[in-house]
Amino acid sequence: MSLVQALFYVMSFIALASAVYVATTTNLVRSIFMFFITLFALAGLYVLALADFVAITQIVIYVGGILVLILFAFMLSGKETLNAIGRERKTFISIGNLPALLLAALFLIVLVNMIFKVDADNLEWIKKSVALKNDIQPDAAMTENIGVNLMTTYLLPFEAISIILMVALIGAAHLSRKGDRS
Amino acid sequence: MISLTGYMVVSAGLFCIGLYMIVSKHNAIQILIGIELMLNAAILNLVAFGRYDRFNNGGQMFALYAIVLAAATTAVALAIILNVYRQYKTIDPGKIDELKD
Amino acid sequence: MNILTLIIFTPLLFGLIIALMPSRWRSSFKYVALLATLVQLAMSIWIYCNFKTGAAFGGINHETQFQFMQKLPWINLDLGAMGKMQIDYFVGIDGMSVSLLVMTSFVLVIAALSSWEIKSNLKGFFILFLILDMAVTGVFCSLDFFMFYIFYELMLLPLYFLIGMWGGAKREYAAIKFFLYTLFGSVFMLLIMVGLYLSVKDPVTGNHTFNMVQMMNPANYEPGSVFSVAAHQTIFGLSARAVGFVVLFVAFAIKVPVVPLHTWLPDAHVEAPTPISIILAGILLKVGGYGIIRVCLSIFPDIASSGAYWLGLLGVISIIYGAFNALAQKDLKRMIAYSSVSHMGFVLLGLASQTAEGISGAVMQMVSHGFLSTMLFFLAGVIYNRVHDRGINHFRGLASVMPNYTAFVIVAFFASLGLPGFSAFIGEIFSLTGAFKSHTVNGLLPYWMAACGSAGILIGAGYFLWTLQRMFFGTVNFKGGTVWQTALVDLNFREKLTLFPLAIMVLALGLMPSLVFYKINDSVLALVQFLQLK
Amino acid sequence: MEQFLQAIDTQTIIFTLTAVLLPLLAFVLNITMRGRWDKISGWVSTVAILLSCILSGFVFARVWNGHPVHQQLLWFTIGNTQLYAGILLNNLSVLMLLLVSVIALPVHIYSTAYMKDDEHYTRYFAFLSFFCFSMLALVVVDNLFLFYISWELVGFSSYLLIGFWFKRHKAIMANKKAFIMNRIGDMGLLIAIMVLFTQYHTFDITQIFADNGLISRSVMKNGLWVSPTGHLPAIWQYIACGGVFLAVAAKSAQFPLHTWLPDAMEGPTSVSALIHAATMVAAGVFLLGRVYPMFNGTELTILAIIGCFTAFMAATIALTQNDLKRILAYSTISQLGYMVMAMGIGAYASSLFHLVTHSFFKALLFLVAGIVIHQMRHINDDNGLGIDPQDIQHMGGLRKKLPFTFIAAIIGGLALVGLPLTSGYLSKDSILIHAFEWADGKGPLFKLIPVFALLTTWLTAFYVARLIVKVFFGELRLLKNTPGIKLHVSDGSWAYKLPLVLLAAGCLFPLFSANPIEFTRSWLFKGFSPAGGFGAESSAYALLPVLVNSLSLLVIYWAWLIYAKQKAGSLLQRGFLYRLSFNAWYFDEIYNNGIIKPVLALGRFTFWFDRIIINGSVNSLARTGILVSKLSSWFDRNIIDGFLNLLVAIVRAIGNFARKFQNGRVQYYLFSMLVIILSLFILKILV
Amino acid sequence: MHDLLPFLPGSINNVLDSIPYFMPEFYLALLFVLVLVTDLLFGRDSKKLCRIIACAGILLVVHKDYQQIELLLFTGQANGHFFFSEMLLLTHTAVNFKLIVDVLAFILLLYFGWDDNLNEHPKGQSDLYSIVTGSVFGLHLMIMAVNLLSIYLAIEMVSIASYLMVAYQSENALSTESGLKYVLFGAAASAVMLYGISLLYAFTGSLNLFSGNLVTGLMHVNPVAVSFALILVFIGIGFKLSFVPVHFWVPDIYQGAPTPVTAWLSTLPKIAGFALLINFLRPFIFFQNWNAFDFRLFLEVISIITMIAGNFAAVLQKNVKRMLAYSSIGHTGFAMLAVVTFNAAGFSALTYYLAAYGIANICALALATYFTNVAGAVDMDGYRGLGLKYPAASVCFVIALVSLTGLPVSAGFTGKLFVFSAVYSFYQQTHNFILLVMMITGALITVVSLFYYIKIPLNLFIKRADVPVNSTAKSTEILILAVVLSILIILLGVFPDLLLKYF
Repeated sequence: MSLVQALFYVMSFIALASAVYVATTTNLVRSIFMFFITLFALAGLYVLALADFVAITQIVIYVGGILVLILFAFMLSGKETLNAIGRERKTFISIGNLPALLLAALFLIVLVNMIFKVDADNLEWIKKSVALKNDIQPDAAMTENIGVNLMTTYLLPFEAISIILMVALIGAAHLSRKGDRS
Repeated sequence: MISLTGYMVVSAGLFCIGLYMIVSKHNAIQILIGIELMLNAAILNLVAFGRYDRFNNGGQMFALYAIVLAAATTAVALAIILNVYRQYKTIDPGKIDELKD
Repeated sequence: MNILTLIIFTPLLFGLIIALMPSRWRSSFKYVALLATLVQLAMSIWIYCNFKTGAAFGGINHETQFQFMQKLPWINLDLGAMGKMQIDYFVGIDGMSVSLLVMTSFVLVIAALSSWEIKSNLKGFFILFLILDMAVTGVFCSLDFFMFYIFYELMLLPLYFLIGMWGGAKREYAAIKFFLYTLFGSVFMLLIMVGLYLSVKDPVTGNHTFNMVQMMNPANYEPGSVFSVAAHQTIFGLSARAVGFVVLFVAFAIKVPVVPLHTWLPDAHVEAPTPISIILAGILLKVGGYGIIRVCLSIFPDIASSGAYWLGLLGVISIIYGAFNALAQKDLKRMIAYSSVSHMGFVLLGLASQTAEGISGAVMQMVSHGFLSTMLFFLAGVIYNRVHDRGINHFRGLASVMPNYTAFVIVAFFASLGLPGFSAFIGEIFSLTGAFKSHTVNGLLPYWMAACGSAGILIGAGYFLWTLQRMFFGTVNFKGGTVWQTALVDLNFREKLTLFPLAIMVLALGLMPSLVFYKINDSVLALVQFLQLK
Repeated sequence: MEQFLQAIDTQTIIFTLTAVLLPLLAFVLNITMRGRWDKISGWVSTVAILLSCILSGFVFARVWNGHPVHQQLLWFTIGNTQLYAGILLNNLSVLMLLLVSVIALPVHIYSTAYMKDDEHYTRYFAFLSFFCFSMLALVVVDNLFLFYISWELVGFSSYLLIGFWFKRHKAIMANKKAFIMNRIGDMGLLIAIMVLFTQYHTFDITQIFADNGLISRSVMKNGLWVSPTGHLPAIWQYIACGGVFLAVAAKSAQFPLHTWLPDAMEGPTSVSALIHAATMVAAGVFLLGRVYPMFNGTELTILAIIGCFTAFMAATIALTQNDLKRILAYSTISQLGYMVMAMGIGAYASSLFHLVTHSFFKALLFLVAGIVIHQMRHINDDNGLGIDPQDIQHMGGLRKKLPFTFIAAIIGGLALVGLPLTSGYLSKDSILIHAFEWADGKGPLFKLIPVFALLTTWLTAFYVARLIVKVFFGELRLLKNTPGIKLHVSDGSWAYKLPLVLLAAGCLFPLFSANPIEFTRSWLFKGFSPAGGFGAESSAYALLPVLVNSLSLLVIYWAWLIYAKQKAGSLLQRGFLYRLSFNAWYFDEIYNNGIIKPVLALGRFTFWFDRIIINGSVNSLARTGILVSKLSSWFDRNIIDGFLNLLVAIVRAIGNFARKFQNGRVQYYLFSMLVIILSLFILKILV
Repeated sequence: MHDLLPFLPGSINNVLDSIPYFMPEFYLALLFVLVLVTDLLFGRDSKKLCRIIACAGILLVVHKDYQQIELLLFTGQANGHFFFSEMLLLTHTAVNFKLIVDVLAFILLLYFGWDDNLNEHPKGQSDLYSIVTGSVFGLHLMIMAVNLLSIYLAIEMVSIASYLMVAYQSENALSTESGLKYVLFGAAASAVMLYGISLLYAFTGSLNLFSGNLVTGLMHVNPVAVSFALILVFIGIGFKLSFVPVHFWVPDIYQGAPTPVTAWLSTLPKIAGFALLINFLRPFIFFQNWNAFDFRLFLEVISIITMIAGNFAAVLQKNVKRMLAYSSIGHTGFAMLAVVTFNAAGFSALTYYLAAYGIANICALALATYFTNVAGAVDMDGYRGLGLKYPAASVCFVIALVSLTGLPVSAGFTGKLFVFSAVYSFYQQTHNFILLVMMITGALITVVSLFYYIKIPLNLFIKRADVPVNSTAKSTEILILAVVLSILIILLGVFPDLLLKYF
């Protein structure tokens, strides 16, 4: 297991470190590209959690969809100007950000505190799940499972989300469209 | 096995980084990225615990929906940000404050 | 069709007629409004004449003893586990209401007559006027707390606009102050009303009820409910019933008004146009007094007894404080407004005494003040209409310029300061007698209160006479010079027509107090008996 | 509650009722017919009062010394108390009924002439009739409630009449003062009535004050005032008496509430004659008569002291006055003091006797004064002099111009002084004798009362003499100062003369007693004295009249000398010098230095005291009242409303706090939201 | 596949059985597609057509909603029916909420076309109708959702549609600005909520509120942690309800959005949000030994603070829409009073109150539109003296405000009375003094709310105009709408059982 664990630590480190870079860099482009790294690292973590389908979806939709969208938006909204805005602040952690930093840090402390209080590995339901063999084994083919669930138990959200996407599509198209339709 | 606590800590870390971003960044796109980080923190949680939910697959399914919804939200948000840029020539939310008390 | 229902909704009907009439007929609106009030007056006189007296018609806490009753189911909801919610349309009158009802319809006629001075937005004015008319009439007829409350609140908005749109210079301030003050009282009244509703069950149907008459019977309270007499519930560590009483009392005390909740009154009275001042002083204040009788005393007799001292004290303070303030005023209407505070203090004092004399005196004082304040405000309106000024110091020697006017002023002033032969005297003297007697009869009020109250009569003489002396007597000297002198013509026919019946009424009640006492006596006795039983 | 009554009683009641209501009818007619009947309105009132007078006479004849007539009708019911309106006719009320109408009649007649030229002639008579109605009602009503009503109405009509010339600043100040002062008394009466009502559950005068009435069955026990119908703390008995006394003091102008009366002279003189001399001011004494059983020993003594003091004080003041009517006003106060004092010393009958006689001669004197003033005003108006027509310093020698008036004045004056053959002699004597009797066997301090009463008599003699001398004797001083003025002065028409005749007749002894010397023989006195009455043994009986009257004459003579001498050396004065030779100077010196100056000084002092301290304190009371009212008004505006403003400020403050977050920056919103969540978390951890 | 094979027929049957209970939503989905297709086919000229279709469709949906009452009663499931694998729960209350939402949506759909500002939008309105119908679908889901997934989905669905609606007038700077604020705040709130949901899932392994192990599972976890998770979820729900502290977006967005959209935002998502809140709380409240988190206390405190913050801040506003925004925050606080009782009476009171609020608020905003249309008035100062020029509209405005204040005779008053009665009877059972404080606050804010609501009549009628308004613009349709709504308000005030007997 050490390999898996090691991988976990590596992935976690990459994810967190890149996220910190994303958060702190003053260069928007770098920040966006660093976000790629974070997402990839997260996908790796998903794999480690035996959720390969989610990991793939993550890469396809996030990296392939969202980030590209963001880049497009970035380009469309005039790169130079935006960069100029981004570079206005030189300092790494300015005084202005101190409250934000403090807030985030306090949140972190509180959350970590909570996590240790919960003792996630010894939760009742996890023990029960392990006992009932309801946990996913590394060799299981979860994709099929997901497929079946998607068509039965989770049919409603599946259908609903199509409408959501449609709405989003219409709306985004409407907003992005310039001027009169004709 | 990887400890679930580990996942949770990583997720908490991501969440807080995202949180930091949404309140400190001066660029709407970066704020959006911050939100994505927070979403990913949640998804990480879901996925990690979804491992113990083989039949219902709740965690993983939720993660999938969350990713798709994030995409939809992002698309809408970006469209709006684009419009804002057209109107204000800036996307610093701190500078867009015509509506206030 | 029930006569009370008719009398309540007649004005609404006429209001609709006005609303539907085209604006070019605007000069006839006032006649329509006047007709509405006259019809009401006729009906109320019919009611008065057909109102039966005798121990079997005491009313108060016996539903069967009310007259001209009508009870229809109104809101009827099945709330499942919570039982049924039933609100009745329930009107009826006893002696307490009938005198005030007649007085109200009389005053409304006068108010309609004095609306001639209104020149702008006639349609709006008369529609609002008639809505207000309906609300005040409704208050005096309702026996269901919910209806009572609705009519009570319904008065506010028309008044707000009537003061705000047709009022004087500071009308916005006065209107909002009035509105906020009274609303402040009534929203808390709503809470108590709901509490009472949920505490009381109709013994017949087994549902909760808003029926005020049933609220007076301790047996109808659900055991353990908040306002149950036996349960001794507390709210914030205070006796729940005491809290209920105080809250309701505050709501009505604002209307009465009782010092220190009175400051809306001078502003509202001064800024309001004459007809509205008349309604405010003539009727609205009585709604407060009536509410104290019908709700505070009757539903919470136990607290009314234990708190009588404080009620009496407030009454005495109002009498003295109002009188002193009246003495200091430079504006005629303001002076009259403060005199109302003083006069209504007698009502509170009389009610607090819980003696037959005191309560009869209080009702008499209310009826009398209804006519008198109407007269006073109308008189103040007369000169205001002529020269748009009311400063006491701005006039001198009016008696030489307007002798008829002065004659009426003298009648009104002397009647107000309690000259025998006029109604206020009867009201005041019996309020005081009741208050004095109270210590011997039921030990509620100390003797000195009555003595202090009579000092109010003295100060009352002071400010009225001083005003007479400053404004009406002496050599003619106006602030506005000769312009005023030509503007200040004596009363015209309409004004005389308005004032004369008032003077007659005031005199008639003073000479024949049995006009009121005969009709109310059974109710007063029933109330006193009820209060003694607790 | 219709009771069967003997036909004769019913008739009496109807007569009384008619007598009372006729003036009211006249009032209503005059008010409603204003503008149309202007000229005959005076006669409407006069006829009404004449009829009243006749009817009163009938009633008087029937009831006097007969059985009292009492009839009542249910007026209204309040609670369990039934209020009856009724008429009570006994010796006291029929006497007053007759007195009022008899005095009112000449005054009415007089007024028709006196007020002839006034533009508000009708209003005057309306008010006058209204006064008569109130006053007549006051004397016949049978319960305290109605009594109070009439009592106030009397005050009100007095208010109207004092301020009749409402354009005169002084008049309206005076009527306000009168009314408010009376209101103080009314308040006292009101409290007294409330106390009695609480104690006895009735307003009925007979039930409470009759011989065997409730009050006679009440006793003081252990600090409680116990009656058959209940009990109250003893203090309320004193308060009730105090209230009644306050009422009496206000209406009958007793110390310390007397200052309104001199001011009230701003009204027409005829009004002063009727109201402020003969009838209304006597109402206080009448009230005392009505409720006499209420008072016990101590309270009566206090009454006596106050009455006596008032009498003396007013008399000293009257010495120095120059205003004709004011002198008479102070004299009235002084005489009322006598009556109150008489009540205090238990001389019930004497007090009422004096009340009646005083009414006649004081009304007479006022009417005389009215004529004089009227004529002086004529002179003033004819010549445009701009003098005060009431100032006696301008007068003099009028006896030649107004002989008729002069005679009337002499009769009235003598009666006032109380010289034999006048009615005043009888009543005043009776009071003085009673006072001495009363003081007998009491402590030395009690003797002061009769002594001062005696002194007052002489002071009275002096000022009356001074008045008459200054007005009627000597030369018209106006002529001296401004010679060549036109004088068209006469006694006036029959409407002036007839009232004087009528009243002057009433000032003489025959009306009251066949015996001009002994008051005990008077029918009036007997009517009020218990059977068997007064023993004639007392030595005072023989001595006092002689002493009093001789000294009075002396005083008058003194005055004569002083005032007549200063003008033209008349024979009389020389005759006096002749008899006393150089002592005249000596007397003069003594008079000037030893008596007059101190007395004048005392007079000035008491007047000053009256003006500054008493009047001042009343004024400062008013000032304090206004100050208090200003304060409370300030309090109202700033504190009570301020509280409201404070509430508004609080609402604003909270609102502003909530708004502070809305600075338009979305990240700030997020930040705030997250901070709140975080604090919730931390709170959750800590709790 | 092997794992789930045994359950497959059951699951498929479940799906098939669910369809009858899903008819309104089914029709809504069809309607959405129809509007969308119309929009695409007819392009620029489709505005009217889209509106007609949307309105007609909504009416049909209302009809279908109504049929669901019978369906529930017919199948004897008065307590509700779970369907779609317990994703959704249909109860009588839910049907009521759906009816209210659909009826109000119908009114709003009419109203969208009458706002001149929105009409001037160069890109047409057809897209808006598609978005709106989609949003109504989301609202329906929100009302019925009982699974964390469906809850999240529904909220997101409504949110995304709302972002688009707010930012719809892309040529209008304010609209765009508020869109940006809304989307950033909303996305952040939804991320926070998702994190909370993920924690709940982590703690229990279940997403199903009712039949799953969610509540029992949470009992075994550290209560502090559970509270955290629940608070985070509440943030998401609260974002829809706009209670403190998630109310910050409200004033800016309400002010900036096109007025009809403000009317939409202030009513429908809020009403649906309350249904969601009830559904979310139900398993916790009725779970016997639940003690990890005191929902009632939480809601009580939040309610009091919300009432105070919303109403007090509204006092100082000048812009009409902004003032109504703050007041809507206050109304949320008041409606939460009824939620706290958590019994049938409370729910029927809540439903009635929300219906009354919805009608009155839409009426008020419609009139705001009216005055903007005819006189260009946006701020209260702009309303000066308009009352006499436009008496009918002004009187309607007064009626709407009277109802919002809660004065008789209006639906708002009756609603307030019912809420008070419900809370009071609950107080009689529990004697919890915070309930009293809530009621007193509720009464107090009535006075405060009068203070700002009255400013509109004050300006309309009492203040005199500085500059006479010379406008010939007419907006008859809105006026008719407002008159109808005003009559409805009064009618419901006098005869509340017209509506209440269904609840």
